[in-house]
Amino acid sequence: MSLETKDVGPTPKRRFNVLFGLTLFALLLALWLVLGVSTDSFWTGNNIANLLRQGSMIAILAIGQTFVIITGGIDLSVGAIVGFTSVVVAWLLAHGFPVWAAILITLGIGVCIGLFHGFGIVRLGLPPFIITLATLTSLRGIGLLITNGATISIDNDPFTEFSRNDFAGIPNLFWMVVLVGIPAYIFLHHSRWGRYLFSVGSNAEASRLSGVNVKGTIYLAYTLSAVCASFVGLLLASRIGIGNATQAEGWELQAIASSVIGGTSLFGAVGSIHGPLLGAFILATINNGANLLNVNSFWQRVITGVLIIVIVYFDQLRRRQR
Amino acid sequence: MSLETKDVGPTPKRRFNVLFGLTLFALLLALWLVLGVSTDSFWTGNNIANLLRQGSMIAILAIGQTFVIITGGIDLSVGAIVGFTSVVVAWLLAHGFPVWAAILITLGIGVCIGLFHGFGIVRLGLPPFIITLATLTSLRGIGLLITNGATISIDNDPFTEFSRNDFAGIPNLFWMVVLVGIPAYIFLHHSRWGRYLFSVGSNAEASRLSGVNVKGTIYLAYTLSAVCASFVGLLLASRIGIGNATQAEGWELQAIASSVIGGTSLFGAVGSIHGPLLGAFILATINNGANLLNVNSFWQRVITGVLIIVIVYFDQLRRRQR
Amino acid sequence: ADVTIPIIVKDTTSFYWQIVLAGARKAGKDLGVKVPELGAQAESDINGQISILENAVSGKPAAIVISPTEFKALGKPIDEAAKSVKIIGIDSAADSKSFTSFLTTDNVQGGRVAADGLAAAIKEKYGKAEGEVALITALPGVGSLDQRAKGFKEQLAAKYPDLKLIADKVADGQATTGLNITTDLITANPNLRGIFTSNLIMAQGAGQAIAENKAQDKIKVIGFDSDEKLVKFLSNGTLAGLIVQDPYRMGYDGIKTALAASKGEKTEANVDTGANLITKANMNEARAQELLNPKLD
Amino acid sequence: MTDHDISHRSDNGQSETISAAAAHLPILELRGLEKQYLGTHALKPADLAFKAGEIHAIVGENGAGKSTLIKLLTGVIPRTAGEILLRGEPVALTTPLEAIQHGINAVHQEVVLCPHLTVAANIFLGEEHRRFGLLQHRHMVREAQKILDDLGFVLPAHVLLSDLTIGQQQLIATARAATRGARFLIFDEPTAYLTREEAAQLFALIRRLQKSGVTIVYISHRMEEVFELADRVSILRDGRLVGTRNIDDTNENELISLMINRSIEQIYHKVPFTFGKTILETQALSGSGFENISISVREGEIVGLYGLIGAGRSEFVTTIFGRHPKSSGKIFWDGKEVNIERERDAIKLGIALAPESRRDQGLCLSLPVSLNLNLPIYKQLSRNLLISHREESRHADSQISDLRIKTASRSASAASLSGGNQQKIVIGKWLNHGAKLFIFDEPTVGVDVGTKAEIYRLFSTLLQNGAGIILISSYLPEVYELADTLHVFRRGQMVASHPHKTVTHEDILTQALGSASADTDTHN
Ligand SMILES: Nc1ncnc2c1ncn2[C@@H]1O[C@H](COP(=O)(O)OP(=O)(O)OP(=O)(O)O)[C@@H](O)[C@H]1O
Ligand SMILES: Nc1ncnc2c1ncn2[C@@H]1O[C@H](COP(=O)(O)OP(=O)(O)OP(=O)(O)O)[C@@H](O)[C@H]1O
Ligand SMILES: O[C@H]1[C@H](O)[C@@H](O)OC[C@H]1O
Ligand SMILES: [Mg+2]
Ligand SMILES: [Mg+2]
Repeated sequence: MSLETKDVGPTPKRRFNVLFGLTLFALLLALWLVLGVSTDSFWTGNNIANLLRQGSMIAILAIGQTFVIITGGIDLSVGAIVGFTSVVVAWLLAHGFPVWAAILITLGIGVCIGLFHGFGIVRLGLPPFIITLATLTSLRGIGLLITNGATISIDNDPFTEFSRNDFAGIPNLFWMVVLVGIPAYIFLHHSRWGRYLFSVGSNAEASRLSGVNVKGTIYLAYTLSAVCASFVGLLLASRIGIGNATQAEGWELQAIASSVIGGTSLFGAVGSIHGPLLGAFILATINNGANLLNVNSFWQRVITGVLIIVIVYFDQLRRRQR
Repeated sequence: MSLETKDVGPTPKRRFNVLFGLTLFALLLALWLVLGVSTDSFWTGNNIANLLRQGSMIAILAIGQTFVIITGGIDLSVGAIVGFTSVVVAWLLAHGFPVWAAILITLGIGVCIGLFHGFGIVRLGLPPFIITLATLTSLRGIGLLITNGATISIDNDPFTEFSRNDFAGIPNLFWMVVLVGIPAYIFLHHSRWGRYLFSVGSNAEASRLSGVNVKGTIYLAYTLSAVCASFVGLLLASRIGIGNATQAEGWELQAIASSVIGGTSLFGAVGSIHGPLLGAFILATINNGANLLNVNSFWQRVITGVLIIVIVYFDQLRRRQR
Repeated sequence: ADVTIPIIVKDTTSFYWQIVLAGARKAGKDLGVKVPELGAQAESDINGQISILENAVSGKPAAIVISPTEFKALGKPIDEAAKSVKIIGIDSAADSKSFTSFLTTDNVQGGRVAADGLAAAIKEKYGKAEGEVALITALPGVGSLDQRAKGFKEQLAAKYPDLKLIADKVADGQATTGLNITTDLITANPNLRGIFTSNLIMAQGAGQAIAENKAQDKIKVIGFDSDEKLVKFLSNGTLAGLIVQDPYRMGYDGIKTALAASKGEKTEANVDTGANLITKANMNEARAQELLNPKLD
Repeated sequence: MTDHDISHRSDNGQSETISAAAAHLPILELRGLEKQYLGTHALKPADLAFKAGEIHAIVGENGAGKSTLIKLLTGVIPRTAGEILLRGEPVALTTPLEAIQHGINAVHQEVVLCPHLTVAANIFLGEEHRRFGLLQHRHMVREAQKILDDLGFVLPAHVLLSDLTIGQQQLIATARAATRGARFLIFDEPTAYLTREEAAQLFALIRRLQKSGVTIVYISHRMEEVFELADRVSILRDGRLVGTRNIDDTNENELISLMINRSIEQIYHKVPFTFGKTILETQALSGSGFENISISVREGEIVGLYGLIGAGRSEFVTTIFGRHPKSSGKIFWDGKEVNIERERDAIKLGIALAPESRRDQGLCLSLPVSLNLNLPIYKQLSRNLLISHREESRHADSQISDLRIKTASRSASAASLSGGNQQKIVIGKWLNHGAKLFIFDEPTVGVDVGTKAEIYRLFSTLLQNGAGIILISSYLPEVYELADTLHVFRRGQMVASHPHKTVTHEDILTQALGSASADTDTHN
């Protein structure tokens, strides 16, 4: 539907992106200021560390998801991949694999899942929504079969402590966002393949006519998303100290929402790395703030919904006014 | 992304739709035959009645969802509307409203929710994904506030028995599918508003310039979807005899999946009524069959995922071979 | 009130936990303590509960009352939290030695009691505790539900060898799914005599299926936990029995104990708050009524 | 730009200028090349040899198979049968990439670039400049700007493609194809969306490319372009190659009769009518893109609007049509002031608009021809809220046969039609709406001569029935010959108005360009 595309206006894309990013950032800062004034505990080191930890996993998922959405697709499986890979790594550790091997194998499985999605879309001609919905369902099932519906404990202390610890005063989990975010930024905005993600999302046929490897680009996008998700699976396993296939339920919607709040267009060809990060941390801040303010958790849902509308509305406004 | 659109070919659309519908129907029949052979109980009147009941609610949601998807949008809120309206009707009945009034008010609330979605998309310029995700979140919250996290029992026997009873040997719930499906079919394929849904989904700007009330069409699509969802909320309340805001979680994905399995394209402008119905009953059959065969619940998930891929793949194949 | 004692439950969206919170709220009022009511939005959301615990700790409360959603996973975070604040556990256990006090139901024991109740109901109807029975669990990966299933199966194996568990189903937390599974079980197994549904929402669905199929004479269902609807099912015979805990007391005593602990008073390390079988026969006794109809405000 | 510049990016290093002798060997040869779609035999077995260094024009009616031929040569679609020989060697040409690697490039009929990317990114798409694996953004923008400047295209390289008009996008596509080191370059109706000035730039470019040894295939419906540029011309009719002529051995009439198998005495069909009362009048109408425009349209009158890209004509008429709000001024309909807030208001009054961009504004491409033709009149087709399917089909069929729309059936998707036939739908859907004022914005873009004549005849019928017409065209002969009153637009202003044929082409061009740039165009 072209309802949205008509908003694409005349200003150069880069400048706009930065501006948009800035104002979302301003929004996040505003939220932080308000919370700082209205609670005693918000601006404590401890709470900021909590906040950074709480937003990190969705942030990484949102980056992966953004690659896919830029091509005009969607990846519903990321939550399931997180749960599934938490089981995989727990199983591997429980069966005596060294940590490095367990991590590599888990990420490798992420690669396979992503390639399978690419295969389903490119070769079998399935809509992204369907193939990733199918893996969502199946992966949860396989994970449950592996654990027989229960959980697998992880007894490896260095592994489980990783997500709790800090480096240079900043939680390791947040460092992981940096670790993923910087290469992702370079990849998306400064590499040929990043450019192709946009071109495929903008006009796949034109890209093909220009000699762009459209199929390869799609494989790539879904693989990146799945790898990000399996990386989050590792982080989650480290954080909760178990492998459990039913974890991260609904995280796909949170990741997509973060991405869209961050300015990614579900019609493809519009997106950035900083946007989804800001989106994820805005959502985390809303939750963290509501908890600190002791807002009833039901009101919390109502407010979250309203805030999503307000935030995205103001961004739309600014976009149009440019 | 035009990857999918390039499949839109020259063969007459109507004929194709019927053909496609038929073969999905053949697939459903094949499933039924296999289950009939492999279990004693599948082809019992009782089980067929159960099966019809089990598929009915998702089927109605899928019809509503299809209207929205045809315009190129998506309605993530339908599951939440179902839960929310089950609370509303339970509350109204508990507060002494007569059944007819409770039903009308509940459907009226559905209309309001749909109009709100239309407003968000048309006036506020929000992406459908975002506005319906926001109402999803908020409606669950409001429902929980009304019930204070608990459930409201429904003591009205005619109301709760409705979904249990039959008419002419066919469960009332399935009659409700017929009741919704036939007008929906006439509306979509035989009214000008149905044509407008397609034209808006194909090219909103061209439609506008041809005198189509594009905004009105979008309001209409989301209102129909929300009304279908609140109707399902009534049926659910009747079936489980309670109002509970957390029910129907994830039904939006099931409804979308039914619709897409039934041949609706998430890029808009392609869809039918019989397709989503078949999609919903295929999914219901998979679950029913797995229960009858006493398949391990975890395997059931794996199999569901695989079957979705297989079914949609074969349909894609047929589409391309036309 | 200057003293703050947050209570963290597993899932604020279920009736059971609302009773716990009501008890805690009452205690807060009685004792002049501020009681933030916290909890994740689903019992399976482990990461969510860890985050909530982290947030609660950074608010520097006097003590924290928590019902760990997963035994192993909450162990370390509770140890961590206990470094700065006293922790009182309720309802379920965690892999941690840092609890100052524990007021829990033994869920494995709850499962055993359910098996006893089911056997008794079948025996009453069919003369002997024998035949086919089924188990429906609401969600996979939820610690307490797994423990109940474990207790139920152990007890069947140990005491009722003639009761054959022919189906062990896991649903998706939706009443409708419980309903569908139950109807399908009834269809596929004409000789089915009993079902144990190990939590509230599955009992709702199963009860409805029994009512739809008018099968209450043939099939005995034991549920876990209670609300108005289930009490009605119990009194009209749709359900054969309910295993009921004392959530109100867990909430109330949880806060009370936490306050005492925060003041350095000595508290009892372990309290079993009990899981009781309630049937139509004993449901009108005063204690049963107290458990079935806790006063919420 | 020098010849060397054009070929310096040649991938296979064949930048040597081709000698006069080599220029007459076939570079690309088709043997029995054939394409069959389900239901359409788009190209029947064709044998054709393109000589190195020639400009070879291809002409034919809408749907004759011209674009199909091009798509086969560039690996966009697979062929049903036949062989393609490149310098005597058979080549597979199964993917666009393969064609590009063989030095075969095309500017396709419908602009196919990426609207969300910048001009520079589009120009270098697939061949990005990198250093240490990273994109050289600034370098590419600079290079792209240089390419555009060298080609004489006054366009910015750093803006999003979607910020440009279709004509400008077409130029970008041309620039891109020209810089790819192509040895064989195909233009599929490149001037359809260009103004005269831009067309002149393009012709200059094509000649320079030819001099540097590039073989050029040129498709157009404009005969004068064919005679101006081509060395040889091939004619397609109904998917069949009916002949190839040296340009010096043929004339316009012969080509047209080969194309459509009958001759047209007179393309511009103009019957003078006596004008009736005024239908529409604007008084000092202003809006975004135009200022202070006062025109009036009478019954039986064609009002022509001529101007260059961005002159504001489209903005002006879409504002009348209610698509954009006016900022000041008045609109009178039938002598009464009216407030047109949205398209439906205009349609209700009796205004019909055939917009300039068929892809973006004119058609629901994925939907059936029938739905597209009926979209504005579903209300009329409905009885008791339900659509009469018989009426719907009947109307579609009569439009298809009246306008000779070449389609497999009324239920084929609009996307499966050739460009010119799509354009006929854009016009056809308004013909039975009962409108009083017809606004045609570039109605004959991509339309073949035969159909053009039919469209002009159609204008007469409309006028005869008492309607008025506003005709926007960037193709001067068209407005010049047809308009009873011709208004010239420049930068959002109306700079001159002339009654039918009272001034020369040159006068009008001068007014449209403003004096400064007038000679850059007229030297052709
Ligand atoms: N994808 C397709 N599927 C089916 N038929 C097609 C398809 N593309 C083109 N055709 C048909 O093939 C025939 C030739 O089309 P083509 O686009 O080559 O015409 P053309 O000569 O370029 O016409 P124009 O001058 O209008 O651009 C037409 O009848 C058209 O309808
Ligand atoms: N070089 C340009 N870059 C960006 N926008 C432009 C440019 N040229 C024109 N426009 C836009 O086009 C508008 C006017 O174009 P319009 O389509 O109304 O003119 P037109 O006379 O119909 O020209 P055309 O023949 O191209 O349709 C201007 O308001 C401007 O926004
Ligand atoms: O005891 C509680 C249990 O821990 C939880 O999982 O479900 C609700 C109650 O039964
Ligand atoms: Mg063509
Ligand atoms: Mg124009």
